[in-house]
Amino acid sequence: MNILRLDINGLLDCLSSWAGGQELYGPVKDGWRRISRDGLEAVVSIPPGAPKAPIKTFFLAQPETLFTFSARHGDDDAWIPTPPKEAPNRRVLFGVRPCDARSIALNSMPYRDDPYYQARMDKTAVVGLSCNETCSTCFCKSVGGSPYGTEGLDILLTKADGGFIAEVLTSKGEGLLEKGTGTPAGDGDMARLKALRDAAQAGTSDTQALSASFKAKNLMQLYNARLWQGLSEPCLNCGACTFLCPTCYCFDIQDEVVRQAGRRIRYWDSCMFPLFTLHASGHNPRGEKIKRVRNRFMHKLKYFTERFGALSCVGCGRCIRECPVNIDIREVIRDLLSVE
Amino acid sequence: MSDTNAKITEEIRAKARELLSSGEIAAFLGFTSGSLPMTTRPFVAKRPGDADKLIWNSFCVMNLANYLPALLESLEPPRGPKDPPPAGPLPKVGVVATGCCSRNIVVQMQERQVDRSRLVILGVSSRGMVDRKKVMAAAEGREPLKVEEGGHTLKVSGRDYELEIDRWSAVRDNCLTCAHNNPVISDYLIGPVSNRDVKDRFAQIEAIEAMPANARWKWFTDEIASCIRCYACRNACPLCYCPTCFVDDSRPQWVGKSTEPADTALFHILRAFHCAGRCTDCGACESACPMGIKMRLFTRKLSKDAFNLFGAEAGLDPQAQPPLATYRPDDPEEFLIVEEKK
Amino acid sequence: MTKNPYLPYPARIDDVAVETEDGNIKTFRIVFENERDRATWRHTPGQFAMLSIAGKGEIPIGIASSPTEEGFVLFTVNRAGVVTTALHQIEKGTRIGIRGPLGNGFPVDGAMRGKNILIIAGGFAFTTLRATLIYLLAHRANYGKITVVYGARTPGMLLYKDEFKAWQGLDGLDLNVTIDREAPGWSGLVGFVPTITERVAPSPENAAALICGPPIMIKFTMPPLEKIGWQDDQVYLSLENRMKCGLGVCGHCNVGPVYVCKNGPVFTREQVKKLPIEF
Amino acid sequence: MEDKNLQSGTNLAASPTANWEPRIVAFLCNWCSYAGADLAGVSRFQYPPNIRIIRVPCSGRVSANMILDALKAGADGVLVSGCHPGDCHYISGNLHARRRFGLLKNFLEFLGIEPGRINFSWVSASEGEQFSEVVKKVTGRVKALGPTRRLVKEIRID
Repeated sequence: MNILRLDINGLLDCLSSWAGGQELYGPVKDGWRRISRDGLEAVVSIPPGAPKAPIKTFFLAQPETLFTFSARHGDDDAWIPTPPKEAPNRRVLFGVRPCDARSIALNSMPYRDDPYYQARMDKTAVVGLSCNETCSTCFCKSVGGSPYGTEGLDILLTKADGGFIAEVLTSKGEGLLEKGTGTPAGDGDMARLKALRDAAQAGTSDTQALSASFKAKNLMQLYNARLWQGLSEPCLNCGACTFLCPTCYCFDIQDEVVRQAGRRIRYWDSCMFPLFTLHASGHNPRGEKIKRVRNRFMHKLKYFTERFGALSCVGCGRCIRECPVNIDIREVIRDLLSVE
Repeated sequence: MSDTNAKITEEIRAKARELLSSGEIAAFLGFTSGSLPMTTRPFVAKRPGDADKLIWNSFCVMNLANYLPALLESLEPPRGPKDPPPAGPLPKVGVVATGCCSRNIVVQMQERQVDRSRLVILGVSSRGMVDRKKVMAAAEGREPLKVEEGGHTLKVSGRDYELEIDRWSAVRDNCLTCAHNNPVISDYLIGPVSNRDVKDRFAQIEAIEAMPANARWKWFTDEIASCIRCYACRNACPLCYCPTCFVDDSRPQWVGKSTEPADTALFHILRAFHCAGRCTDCGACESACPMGIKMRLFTRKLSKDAFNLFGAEAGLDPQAQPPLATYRPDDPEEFLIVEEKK
Repeated sequence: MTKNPYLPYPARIDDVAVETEDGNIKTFRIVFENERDRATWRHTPGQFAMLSIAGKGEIPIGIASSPTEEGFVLFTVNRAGVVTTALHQIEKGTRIGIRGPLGNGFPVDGAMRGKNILIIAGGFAFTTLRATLIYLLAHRANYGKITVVYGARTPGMLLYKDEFKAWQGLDGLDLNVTIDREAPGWSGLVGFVPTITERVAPSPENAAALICGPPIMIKFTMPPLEKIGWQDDQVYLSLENRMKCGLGVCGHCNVGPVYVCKNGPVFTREQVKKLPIEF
Repeated sequence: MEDKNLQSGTNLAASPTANWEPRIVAFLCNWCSYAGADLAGVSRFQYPPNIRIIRVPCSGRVSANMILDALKAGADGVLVSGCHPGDCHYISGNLHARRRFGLLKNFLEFLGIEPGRINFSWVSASEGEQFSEVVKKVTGRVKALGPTRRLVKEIRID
């Protein structure tokens, strides 16, 4: 791993080259916007916390066209599926918070064999910005992340002493930097970085503690806990939490035909919606709101943890901030951990 | 908490405790405090002791009528689809209702979604609820860590900053033009009654109407561009109770599921249109929207036309018919193509 | 890039047979359009596939044919939703898509080998069990005695009537086909599946049971089996849930930590008992 | 009539070429306007061939969903025609519909949809000539607007 020091002009040079050579995206206000060469200032100062729009948009396209087909009766190739010919564009995502970057790594576990997700991963470079300052809704540390975490990133930038310390983490990250970019980081920089990391971790226990606690809990005891009733009562059963969540990755598949052109798309779906589990017979295994609310949290905290060893939550706090009725996942975690 | 809110909170708690203790109601629907500044949670108190969790402030933005049909049903004894309705009176629910919430209860009564005899309504006159997004905008991107309500001010503070803003400047758009802030039906009235004189109720709509068609189309498409189709607007709405929403119909599928422009536009048009003549402008949709879409302007246009064309205002009279469920022989029809008989 | 698991193989409907008197259940014989796809297709009884009606969508359907029946794949489909309705309406020769095989299937070459087999089915849930039965019969030496209990509401609602006739009297095969109530022209067994099971169930000694049917049937079939000593880990059930991807990703079919499409659809009763009842 | 049929019936192709002709979906009530269209034919009152008729039991049956579905599928214009007030076979279907259509037309125009895209009229069974006049007028309006773009669902095939 290569560590560099970059001053602000060095960073602007990098951004300028990325904006020119490929698609550059960065957090602007609440969303992820395409950044052009003459709009680089927009991403030079980024407010604390993750932007409202989730990073998953870049990997789980909304919608993703799985394939297209001709729906013209009589065509020889009518209904023959043709996968999209165009490969996804090369992209650099800049200013990605370590929590969001971690979500990319977590989602790539269930999507390990998914050609669409992997193709987008291949073509996307992720440049992170560590969090010297956090929000009141940030809780990455308690779910196994860190404000200086590097998981899922190609380069991590840390603001220090009027410039940036750049940790180049992958060969893709190496490839992003032109020769002669920045200067090798000095001992002072390394010490500074270590001090920031240590300070961020101070007072927190082992980062894997929470997933271990959840793995140790009995599944059906959590499932049958009393708390679900009160928790689900105010829930509107909308999909705001799921759709803004960077680690909610469920989808639905549907065919669309318009004027004899057809496609099969996959698009975000939410286990909060009654339709999610409805059988054609009318039977619905999660027909009641309480079951759907429970499934969302159980999936993040218990089911996913059992399958992949980590919680499916990166502590970005989006759901806490944007839930219309303020359902707070930190309280759910606290209450579930106290279930005996 | 301002003095008025503190007093209302105390009265709500006392009444809820009394009703729950006496057994008159089985559950009381109100608000409790949230985990972040400027948030509240709808809350169902079932024991007299729960009443102390109830609160009242300027951030009670969800419409509690939305929860009533399901809450009432959950209190009925379980029965199969073919079993006869239970004999004797069914358990009652107490609910805090502002002007708009009470009007939505009236709409639900008109549409046979709730039974008035099972409700004990604690009416509260609304001073206008505060729009969290407006306060955030005033804080210019700095996170508010504490928001205190004074009589006419909001004191906002966070890391390294403090600021005082005029409360009215942060009140939700719908509350600014609300002409029915007092409950239209209630069993008990709590707190002071206010009589606001509102002019220009539809000024926002008239401003849009005055724009050229292309500009209106741009306004509409820009407004909904950030929609993520989470349906928070629909689910926060007390009018939306269809067992299968048009969005979920598959035979035929009226609206595509993607966030492509045509799909999103159709969703918003049809959602708003389903509320035509029934919307009380409670603003829950906008308050619920995580993306800050001002979809209230769509329903407001329909309210304006229903008022001007049919003289209808939603939720004022339990005996009245919703305007689209009735007609008058002389309803306006200037929009029709007329061909003279030759 | 590895093979795209979302792309269906083009196939054609080679034959359609109406199975039941109400016309709501049909069996479709599907042949692959590309020889390569036909040659590489391998499935295990109990697995399912996604059938595509382009423009309408995809549905998971249990494979009704045994891997020993070569050259085609059979699906017996109940008309219920958008896609199955469209499938019921299309004609012989029409192109459809097929994606799979998916899921785990019955352990015909694992835990079931060398054992006596009890097959219990109700209604149209016999489909993957038909695949299994044909497979067992084709590898007769690998299994002990086979007992089948199959029930439907009326004689007209029984699947694969001709085949049942052909299986009658085969050595080591005890067929018990029953209908719920007496019906004119029916001389076979009468009574619900649990009742018949109680009468004919073999000893659990060196045996495995496969049960498919409506939840209510499974619920009442278990007590008589338990009474004579059947254990939960000897009983295989096949779960159904709404599915979209069939690959254990999309989340629709999850029941607790398992995905019915990937970890199932076949589970032992012991496994099922540890799951939330969300199927 | 089932909704399903309506949907497949409105799946039209818009091809904005030089000699572009608009496609207009006409929802006609079975008792009056459909009979009016019939009469126009029998009486040889000519009208432009741009309309695709969908027969509905009553103009009251026509919902906002159907009108928008036609626009989504690429119809350049929509016409809904029913019985004159007082003549409804079901007494008040058209009168209920009149309120709905009035609100919908205003609403779509408010959002920026061109006024001529959706049209409503009353045509009785005896008004064959009027029917042909209505169709001429609607076709003229839609032609002046050009091919529809707003609200149209597009699918791109590589």
